[in-house]
Amino acid sequence: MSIGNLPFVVAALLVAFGIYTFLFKRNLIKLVIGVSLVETGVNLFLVTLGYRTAGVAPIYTFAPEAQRMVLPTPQALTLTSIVIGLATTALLLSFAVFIHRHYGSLDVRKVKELQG
Amino acid sequence: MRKAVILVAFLFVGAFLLLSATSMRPFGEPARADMDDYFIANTQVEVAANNAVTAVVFDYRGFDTLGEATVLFAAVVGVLALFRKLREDET
Amino acid sequence: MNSGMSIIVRTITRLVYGLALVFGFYVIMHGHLTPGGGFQGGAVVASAFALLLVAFGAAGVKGQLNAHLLQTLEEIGALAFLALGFVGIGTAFFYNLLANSGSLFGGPVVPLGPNPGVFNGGGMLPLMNWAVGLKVMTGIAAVVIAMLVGARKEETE
Amino acid sequence: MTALTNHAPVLLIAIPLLGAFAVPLIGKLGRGARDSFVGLIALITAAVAGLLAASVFGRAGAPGLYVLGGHQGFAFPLPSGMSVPIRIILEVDGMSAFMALITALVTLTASFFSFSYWKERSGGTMFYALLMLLTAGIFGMELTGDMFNFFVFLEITSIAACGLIGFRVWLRNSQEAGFKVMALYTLSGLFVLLAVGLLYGQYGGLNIAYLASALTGSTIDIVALGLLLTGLALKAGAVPLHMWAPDAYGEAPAPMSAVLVANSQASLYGLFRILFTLFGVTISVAALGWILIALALLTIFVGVTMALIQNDIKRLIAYSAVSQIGYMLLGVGVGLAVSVAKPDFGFVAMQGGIFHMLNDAACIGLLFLASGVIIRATGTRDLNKMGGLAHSMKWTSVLFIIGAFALAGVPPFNGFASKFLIYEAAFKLSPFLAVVAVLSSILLLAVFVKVFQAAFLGAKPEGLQSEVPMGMMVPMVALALVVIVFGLFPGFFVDKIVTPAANALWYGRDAYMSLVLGGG
Repeated sequence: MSIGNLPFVVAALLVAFGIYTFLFKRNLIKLVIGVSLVETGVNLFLVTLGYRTAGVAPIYTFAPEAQRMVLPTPQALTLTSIVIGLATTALLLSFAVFIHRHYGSLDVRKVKELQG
Repeated sequence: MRKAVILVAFLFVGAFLLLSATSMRPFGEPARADMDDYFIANTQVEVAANNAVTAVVFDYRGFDTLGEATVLFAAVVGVLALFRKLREDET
Repeated sequence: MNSGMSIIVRTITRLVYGLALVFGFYVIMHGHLTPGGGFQGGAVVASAFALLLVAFGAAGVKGQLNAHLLQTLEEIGALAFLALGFVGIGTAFFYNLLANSGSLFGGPVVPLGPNPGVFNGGGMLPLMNWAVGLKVMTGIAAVVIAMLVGARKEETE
Repeated sequence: MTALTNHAPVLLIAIPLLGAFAVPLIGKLGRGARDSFVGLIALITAAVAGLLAASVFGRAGAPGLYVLGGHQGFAFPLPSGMSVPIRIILEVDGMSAFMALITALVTLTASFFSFSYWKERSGGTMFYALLMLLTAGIFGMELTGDMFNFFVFLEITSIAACGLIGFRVWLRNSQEAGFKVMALYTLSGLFVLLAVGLLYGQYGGLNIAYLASALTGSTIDIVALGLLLTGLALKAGAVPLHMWAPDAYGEAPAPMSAVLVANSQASLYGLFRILFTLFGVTISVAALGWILIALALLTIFVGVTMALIQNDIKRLIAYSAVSQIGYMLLGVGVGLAVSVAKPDFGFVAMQGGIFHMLNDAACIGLLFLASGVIIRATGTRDLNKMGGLAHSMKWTSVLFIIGAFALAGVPPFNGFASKFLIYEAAFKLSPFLAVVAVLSSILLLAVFVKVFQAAFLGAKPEGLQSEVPMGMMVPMVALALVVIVFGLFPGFFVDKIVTPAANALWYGRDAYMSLVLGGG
């Protein structure tokens, strides 16, 4: 049975949900969640790119004989992008802590001194 | 007004994403995999490692990994710099 | 204020902590043979540290985990990784000098195809795994400590 | 020397990284050791950049390769029997070398300025570590020939830049700016990553030269182009997506604002590289050129008009920096719009746009450094509360005037040289473009006359510290010298470094691809 392009569509939906959260939510933590959702969607997309139908992991240690292997590069790229996502999330949350310290609020409507 | 513009932009981006997802090559059948087949075939010969992913991460694309480690380093330095002990005149 | 969590969490943490450390180091050590590697293993070890922090509170582990020491270790890991990149610069930056060289980690020729794995192989890979593993475990732990202490200060003020 | 030249591209990235990783350890030895270490690293980096530029421009901007980890050495891109590059390749042509020169100039002056500027502040080691990470990231973006590697360096610059923007944690606006900029930078990076994933999924490769030869102009390619354009225009601060730029430049410590401008320019370089080299003839470039021109006009107009109404000196300079991004886009956009027919004026426009990058980096850098000195002396950023600085700070006033005149395109300075090329070429495409560009420059001059009148003229205020320390003066004088020299001898520099850079984008696509893929 073929599932067509469903994994790609799911990844695109995840990215779209993330962007929606980023654009329409008012809480800084929720903005961070939105950014993380986009990251997750992109990571999912990258890792689905490497799949081969009925493939096994590209590791020869005790691998089953004569099987197709999935592509290794997307896995390496996903690893890199996960670490980058972790780094950005850590920094964003630190900024959120300091914004709360200064403004006493995490509402974007109250944290709005920089305009014009 | 502002919200409407954002909504239109969002719908535009979402349509763009779905369009690309549906017009991708079929899932599970990489169109061109010369580079990855090379990795799978030559990992054991060139890098002498069984794990092709680690071989890609640390050998074939090792420079990316250096960049990745740098990103993590930058985040650690950034976070520790934000939470550093301030001098008394810096308030 | 009372930092740390209930006795149940603390007991479970005492049990799981060692296992998590061992598993993390195993993942780092066998990165060139089995799924995993420096980043993944380092993240496992860092999660063990984070568990400790959550269970006992920042004050409870003050003697054991020191953000400055962790940061220094992280810099050493980063420098080691960069130095391993520089080792092969006679040929090209990031050239895998040790693979199939016959010396350390260049050991016996790896049999092609599926096999049980040669631990003494992979050239620079195991060394890089260790450098990155050290960097990731200490780096993430330092971030977690800094944010925990910073956020606590927030609550008490 | 040859070995050093051959390894120069990777050393340019590795040396600042080494500095960044080592500076917290060296910092434990004390402030003197740390500052001399940072200065040494900055000087070595600049020297290597000079060496690289000398070698690239010595062969008239022809591209050169560096294959990372290549088993046969650094210059063999393809293993036998393969048509796809396996390893990460750094590819340096005239444009990359030109950008590397700009980055070296800005980071060198910013580092030396920081020694005095950040003397009495906390967290110096981390400040310099982030500065050097930012430097390494910008160099990486400019030198790499691999799409994913480009994304990784883009993220390094994002994170290091946001660490620096929020570095003064006691200022609440800096935290707000830090959060905003980090979130938008992350989104722009993810757009780029999504595009890289789409291209990898279709063509199974990540190298720019390989992808350029494989692209077919299908739907996926167009979507990827759209994502890349959006992401990089956001990171560069072009107008509909500029909302972060004034906050970032305005809230960062003064020398870092200058480096952030270099960072935006590196994103702009990525945009040009993608439009000219990656997509090149595959898609209808004329339409894209007009999109760039529209963005450029909007950027110029919004940047200048917003600068006109600011009362905060940092934000005012920040908005004028945004408007200058528009001039670069205008020059290159005119070039792109006519790059199929390739008339002479298109090349002139390219030269103008590219030359303006260097000039803008120098004079905006000078203005930001001068604004740092002014804010430090007066203790306020509000123009209405300043006044009479010319009495006590003669040299700073003179340097500020030089920077402001150069930015507004007044003849003896370098801004005029590049803007004139842009006006001339834009006029040939459509007089309307030139009129908007010239009028905006005049408005910009008005803006700076206002600043000068508010900050430097007027009665002598009480209790001002007299002149600035030597450590801050020397970098500003160095930048001012660049501004003057490039303004006095523009022809020489256009011939020697700008023309090879413009050539690399305008004609160099085939050379770029054939160097990696062989044949032609």
